[in-house]
Amino acid sequence: MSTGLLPEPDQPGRVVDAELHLLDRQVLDVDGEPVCTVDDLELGAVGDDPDIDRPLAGDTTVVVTALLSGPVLGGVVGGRPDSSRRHRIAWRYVTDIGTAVHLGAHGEQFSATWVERWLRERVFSRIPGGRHDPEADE
Amino acid sequence: MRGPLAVALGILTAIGGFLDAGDLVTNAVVGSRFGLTLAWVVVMGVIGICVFAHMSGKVAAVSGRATFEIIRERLGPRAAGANLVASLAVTVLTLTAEIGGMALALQLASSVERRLWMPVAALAVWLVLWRVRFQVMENVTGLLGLTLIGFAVALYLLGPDWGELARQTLQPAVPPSEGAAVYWYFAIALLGAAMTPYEVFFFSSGGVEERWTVKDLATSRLNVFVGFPFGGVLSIAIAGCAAVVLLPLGIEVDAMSQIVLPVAQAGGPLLLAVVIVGLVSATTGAALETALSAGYTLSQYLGWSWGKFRRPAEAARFHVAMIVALVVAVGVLMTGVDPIAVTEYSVVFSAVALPLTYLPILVVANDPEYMGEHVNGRVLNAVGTLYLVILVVASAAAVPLMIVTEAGA
Amino acid sequence: MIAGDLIDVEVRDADGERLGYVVDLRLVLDRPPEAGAVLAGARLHGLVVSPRTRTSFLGYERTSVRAPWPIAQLLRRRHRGSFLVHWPDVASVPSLDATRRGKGAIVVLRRGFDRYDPALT
Amino acid sequence: MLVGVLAGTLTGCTPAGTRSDAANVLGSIVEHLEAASSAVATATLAVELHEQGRLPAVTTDAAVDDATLTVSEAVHGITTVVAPDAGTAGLRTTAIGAASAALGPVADVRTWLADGAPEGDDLRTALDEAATDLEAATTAVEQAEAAQ
Repeated sequence: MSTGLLPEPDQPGRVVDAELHLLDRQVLDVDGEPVCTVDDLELGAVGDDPDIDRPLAGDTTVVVTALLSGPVLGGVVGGRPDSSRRHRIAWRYVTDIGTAVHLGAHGEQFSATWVERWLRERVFSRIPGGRHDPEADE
Repeated sequence: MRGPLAVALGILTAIGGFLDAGDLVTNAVVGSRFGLTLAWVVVMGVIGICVFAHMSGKVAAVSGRATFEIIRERLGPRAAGANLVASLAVTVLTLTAEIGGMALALQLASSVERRLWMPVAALAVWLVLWRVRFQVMENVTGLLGLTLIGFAVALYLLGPDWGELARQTLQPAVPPSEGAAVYWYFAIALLGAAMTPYEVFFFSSGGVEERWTVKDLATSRLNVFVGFPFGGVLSIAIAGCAAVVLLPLGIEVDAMSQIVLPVAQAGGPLLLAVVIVGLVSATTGAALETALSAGYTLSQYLGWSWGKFRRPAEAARFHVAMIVALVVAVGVLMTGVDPIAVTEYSVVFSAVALPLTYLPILVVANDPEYMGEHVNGRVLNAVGTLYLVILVVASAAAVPLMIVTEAGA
Repeated sequence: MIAGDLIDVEVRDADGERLGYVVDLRLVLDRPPEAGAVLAGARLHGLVVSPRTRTSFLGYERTSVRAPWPIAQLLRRRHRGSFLVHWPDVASVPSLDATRRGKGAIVVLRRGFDRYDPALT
Repeated sequence: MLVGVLAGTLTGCTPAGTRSDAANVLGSIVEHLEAASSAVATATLAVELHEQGRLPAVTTDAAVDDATLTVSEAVHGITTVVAPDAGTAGLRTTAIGAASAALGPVADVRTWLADGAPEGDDLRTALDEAATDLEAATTAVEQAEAAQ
């Protein structure tokens, strides 16, 4: 890149860029089943209650507290999507960041999958063949 | 399944699966109006789809990520969202054309009104999506689609002036009866027909469905680089048949029934029957692929679980998306629009949507975090970049040319 | 605060001079893992600022990705002059109000902030 | 975008809209006449192939059905263009005559398929005449268009 920049010192942990490595990536659960995409990241001060939503600046150490999934195109229309319409997946569930973001838990336990679960239980299980395994021999 | 038999099967289904209603109609229309003077575009389109299908398949095999996941990841929610809307519109339009094409092809063999066939065709497509195993679906429609070789047989039996056809192909010029703008409009339509975005969505997602790994790369490459060019030869044969029989009579193709007249002339009822089987299979195969692609793109953009390898209940939103796409397609057809006209528009709008689909594939195929040692080589990158430039030009020119030529009238 | 409150936002220095836009958040996984967690906590280490454009690097901020050449060249050119600013050099971020309205949101840097090389390997 | 695409498609699938100025009107008439000629040629080819035993009745019927639709759409298209002056109106009348005259023979093909009447020879003569008339009308309109 251009000159006049200080060299970035080595960091004591893996370096990850939010936009490049996390945002818009597929989230997979412990069985490799899709959960959602990473639509945004929740950032909080160390020690803060996760419900507190406040702007934080350089005087505070900030960490990623959760992956957010929710109305993805809210930002397109302008303004910030209502936080109550977003589903949280706490950072502690994340086990690996690769071409997808891997979780160490089952997708069922996250609110991000409720529409899928509702359709499965209320609609698709009742249509003949809805539970049929297409890979099984006929 | 591996071994030479699997390789042969893969190539044969790639040939049979290459052609869809867009290719059938556009090539016949172009052949009846321009002879083989646009055959070079088919060659160009086939090389393009080979390069990008190969790249998208390679990314899927190595990283497990299908094309629309990559589009979202690289372009971000807004640009990818715009791309999603455009791709879905084009894919559903193509699905509409395919179901219309199924109905038209069935009508050729049954004398049952095509409007009656449309819901039946859509229902059949849904049942296959709901129930049939992915590989079975692919192999059956692909192998039956191989009967479209009947067009090549017909061209041979017609005993055309090969020298003249070769001259038209190798020294293309705008025919005196047509304007230059119309010529270029159809050039873009042919490119759109050969490189339709749903083909890469389907190809890469199909790779995930079939659980490709790095070991399958060689097979996949063979399928693409052998199967697709043979499919392209069949495209040119369709144009050739129209050029030899219909062009001299002043017939401009505007119906599916005209496409098969040269086949009947060359080979009689038997060859005709073979080709009609091919038309039904090709349009059915493509209807399945486009319906799946509608589900794939939406699910991959939004991170839903998707895939035919899952039980329908385990990919509920994916199946809902496909059902909605089918209902929309039948609804559009029921308004009485001409499926052939829908097809002609779908290929041009495909051309408009191409660059945003192919750019992320090219970028990610070079990303070592995704591809490891399998990143693109120099040749693939040079060709891919060249095509990206061509696609940007074609995309920008498509709509102005459509307006100027009144959609090629 | 969410990542979306920072990404794409205009960046100014302490004198109000426009420096560019936040195009990415640099995270470092160096915080002690929470109870039961496998991965280290992700600390917000800094902001990647690009002087001219909000558009993405498409992955070409990494020095290891150079192909295909014309695309890499084009993106590097668009992002020339990009720098990384460490989080402690960030004086203020947009208020929730400005973020909700989607207007007037700016990130202000501390006087005497340092520009670091943003390249990833 | 979605709405635009669909709207564009739907409008595109209807016959060309009405045009105002004379050259455009004549150009539009020529297009419709050419479509009608193409349909008559299709019907003729289908009849020949059927007589030679190469095209089964079902497929012939489908081809002729499409041809009938194309001719009637052409007639409709020509009648809905607005002629800006008397000269154009006269040409339009000629064109309507030629295109409408083609409807009968094309439609007769389906009767012929069903019960063999009229005679194949008569049918082909009628189709040939329709084709000749359409060609003559096309030439006339094209000449007027060139003179504009």
